[in-house]
Amino acid sequence: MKIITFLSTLNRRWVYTLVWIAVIIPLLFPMSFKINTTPEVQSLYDAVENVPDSSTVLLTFDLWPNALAETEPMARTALHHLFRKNCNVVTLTTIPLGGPSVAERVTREVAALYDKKYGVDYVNLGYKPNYVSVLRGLATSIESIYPTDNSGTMLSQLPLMHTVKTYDQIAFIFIVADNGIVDNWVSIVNAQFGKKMCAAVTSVMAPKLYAYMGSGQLTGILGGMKGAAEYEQLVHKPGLATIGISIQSLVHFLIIALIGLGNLGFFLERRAKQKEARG
Amino acid sequence: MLYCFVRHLTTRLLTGLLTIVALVTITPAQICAQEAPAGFFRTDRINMLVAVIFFSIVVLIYTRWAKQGKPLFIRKINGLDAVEEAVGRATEMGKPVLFIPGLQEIDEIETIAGISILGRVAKITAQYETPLIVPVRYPMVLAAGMEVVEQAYTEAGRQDSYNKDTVRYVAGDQMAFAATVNGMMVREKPAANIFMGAFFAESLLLAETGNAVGSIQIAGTARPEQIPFFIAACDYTLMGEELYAASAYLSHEPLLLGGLKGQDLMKLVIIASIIIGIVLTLFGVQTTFTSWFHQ
Amino acid sequence: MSGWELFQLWVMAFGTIAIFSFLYGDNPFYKFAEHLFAGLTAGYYFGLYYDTVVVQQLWIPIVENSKWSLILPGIFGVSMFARLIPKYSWMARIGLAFVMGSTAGIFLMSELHGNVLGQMGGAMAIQNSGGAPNYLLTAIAAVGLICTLIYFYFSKEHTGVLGATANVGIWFIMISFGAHFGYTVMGRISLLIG
Amino acid sequence: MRTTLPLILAFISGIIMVVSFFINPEQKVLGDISQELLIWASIIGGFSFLLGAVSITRVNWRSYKTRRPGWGYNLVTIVGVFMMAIPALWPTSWLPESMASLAGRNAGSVYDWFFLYLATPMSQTMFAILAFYIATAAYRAFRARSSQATLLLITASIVMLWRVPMGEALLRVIYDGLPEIINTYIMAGINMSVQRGIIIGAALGAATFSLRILLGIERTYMGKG
Repeated sequence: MKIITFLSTLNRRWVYTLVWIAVIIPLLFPMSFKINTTPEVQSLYDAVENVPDSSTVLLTFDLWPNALAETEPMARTALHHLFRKNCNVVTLTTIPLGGPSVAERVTREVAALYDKKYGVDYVNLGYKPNYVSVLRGLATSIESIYPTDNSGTMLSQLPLMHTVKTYDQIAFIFIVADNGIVDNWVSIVNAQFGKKMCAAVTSVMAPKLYAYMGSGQLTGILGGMKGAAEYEQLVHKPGLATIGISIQSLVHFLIIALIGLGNLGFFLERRAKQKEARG
Repeated sequence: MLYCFVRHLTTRLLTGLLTIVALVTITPAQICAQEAPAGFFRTDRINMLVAVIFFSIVVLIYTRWAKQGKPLFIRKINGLDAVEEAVGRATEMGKPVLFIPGLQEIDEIETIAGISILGRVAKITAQYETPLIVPVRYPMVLAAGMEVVEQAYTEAGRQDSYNKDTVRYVAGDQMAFAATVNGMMVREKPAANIFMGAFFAESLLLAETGNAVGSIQIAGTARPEQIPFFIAACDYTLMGEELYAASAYLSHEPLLLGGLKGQDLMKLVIIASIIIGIVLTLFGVQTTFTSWFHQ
Repeated sequence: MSGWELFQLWVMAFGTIAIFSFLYGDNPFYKFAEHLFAGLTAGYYFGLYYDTVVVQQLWIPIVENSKWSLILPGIFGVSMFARLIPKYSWMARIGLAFVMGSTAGIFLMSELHGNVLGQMGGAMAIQNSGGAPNYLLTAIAAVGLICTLIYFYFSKEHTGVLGATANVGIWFIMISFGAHFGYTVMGRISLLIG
Repeated sequence: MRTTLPLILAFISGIIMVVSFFINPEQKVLGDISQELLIWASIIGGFSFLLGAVSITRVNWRSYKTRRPGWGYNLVTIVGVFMMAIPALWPTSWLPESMASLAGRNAGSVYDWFFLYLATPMSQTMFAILAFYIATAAYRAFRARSSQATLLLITASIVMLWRVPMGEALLRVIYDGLPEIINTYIMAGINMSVQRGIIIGAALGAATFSLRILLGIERTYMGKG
């Protein structure tokens, strides 16, 4: 009986402290395990590798500020991968809060490492409302939907945009997102205009994309921090995700233990009640 | 038993399948497999034309039948008996029932479904005179909720026992809403919590406190990322489309009913086409039929 | 660490601790941060929509490329503000009609074409894993899809054959939701670590 | 007139989109009309969001004016709004050359600074809290109540182990090919097929909803009156 009372009266504050401990221990004593690559991440890497060098790629920052811990490492690694292949990068976002500012900051930081010039090697188109108009409108003419870039310069003054007019001049679409926008990219842009695309998404959004992977509408998926860590390994740019994933291991074990413990208490209580009912 | 299943299928399905198979045979394969040809009309998208016309006809016919009051059968969603049972338990214990119609604005489909289920629950609580609490997050949802509850109480002939602040506006912000409702749960100790509508990350907070208070919890939401939490934390969960089916079953609102029945027939046509398609592909027969579905 | 960077660190720490304090109970410190955040978001939207729509999508094309036809959507856009005055709120409907109509037109096509037909095409193909066709996987994929669709079929009582398939469907659905549950938990923890 | 005109406009703009799906892109006439309609929808959509920001400010201003309980917090919200909006809309020409970069929305502006150092950490922490709720819920709420919930919790535990390097190493100890089996048969097999069923179901629902808006049967978006 004593176990049941202990199990059922454990105060929630205790659980919080357990979580803090499980996060801080790996920070102090980092343990690293081999991160092997799942097929979805490998086919994403291969798809980006097959993009012809110095062609133009559309990189989307469809992300809110709250999930940057998972999405920013993916965007950073993608930029490293694309700039290393000397690709021109056009970035845009369909999310009003955070999308434009993150796209501006992250792209400029990584572009500086490869001394890429704004307007020639990369352009940030920023945000325009009503994502359906953006996704469908870029097929006919980018300039009509985006008269200027994110900072207000006319597209005619940006050399890169002289050649890139519609999806036809874009070789590949790399979507980084933390919400359901990937469904629209697939069902509008991939289905109607046949653009090859892949998606790097938060862990919450990943399981759904296996269906698009299975039907060949997506050429690759990065799922949450684990997917980002695998991609960082493949691009040989270990960053935030590789560190984060090792910390995560301990907390996962804690959660599984808590579920087990909770259910143990539940079964003991139920058995005790059944005994009383019979007794 | 198998016979009635087949009979049920043939009466409606045959028409749908016949139209598809007939069209498949007349459109020779080469038209479908072409690149976007020059001409005015994109002949490579004929399959979509057929699909859209067929889909529109099916949905519109069912919506009209529903409007004419034709008896359209929808199976009872077993989550709904759990709702009636829970309200009954609340009456025995003389404790209130807590109902949350989701956390989104009134123009979301899930909130509309939540409100129609609220109407049903309010009718039962009216009959048994069980106290009912309905915290909401937006003014428009408050107005719709009050309308539905008042109507339920009048229909149950309990106009006098309806009190104005059954439906109450709690807070605009997501976390503040969850915190206030948790406070209510701990104070009022409801015997049954019913969450029907769109929920987000704070669903966990509500279900966990409800668990601690020891109330029966029934949830229904269409968002796939929240369903697993509700399944693990609540006694009964309506999953995805079951939420809409439950609201159509309860409200018999022609729009909802027609749409649901139309989608059901489409599901049968889709299942049949997939079975035909797989059989053809397995035997390596690349016919016009399978090429229809490849972009 | 210059004074300015220290100040920046302090501002970030303030935001983080204020919100974390909610764990140990609702308190005025949290309420302050919560309301400040609501204000900042609304302010962010002001700056963003004024700049990206009014300036970049209307003012510049009209002034630079003299695209006078854009004055019409501008008028419909401003008419949206009629919603603030109950008496004239109907005027906002015209602008709304364009948005809802065009979006509905596009979705009607993209949902049927991209999602329904696209997924049906995928369901008919032989699934392969590790490069080679995997017939077991194809069987699982087909059975899983058909049972899931049957589970969400409402026009007939789930008895007999239909009941059996729906039952198989619920087991497939539980495994899929279990996987989804594991991914969601992982996602939430990553946000804590990030 | 108040309800029929919008319905006709919604029908026309919807039909233009539907027809342009079937018409060859080279066709100039219809192509331009549908493109123009998309631009209109984007601009009008932008104004409706601007309206959202205005109404938040108005609601807070009214509760501050009428000194409703907690009016101090409403004042904080109003201050927050103007803290962000004024620097963003401030024309750079009104500032001396050295401080020009402070205005506007780009990197280095006051607007961007407040977003980066105040709004982002707060929003990230709001979601980080959820990790704690999952931990307490894992312990107190997630019960194997029914055989279905049991299957869900078992699969969840396996997947949580598989998705972490330490866990994956543990699974390999049990059986070397286990992680690959989990990925192929659970994720790309069972999960993929169920997600496909849900996508088809949801797509049919969305298509029905769009059809109703197009034909004017669905009018809730127009509100009362």
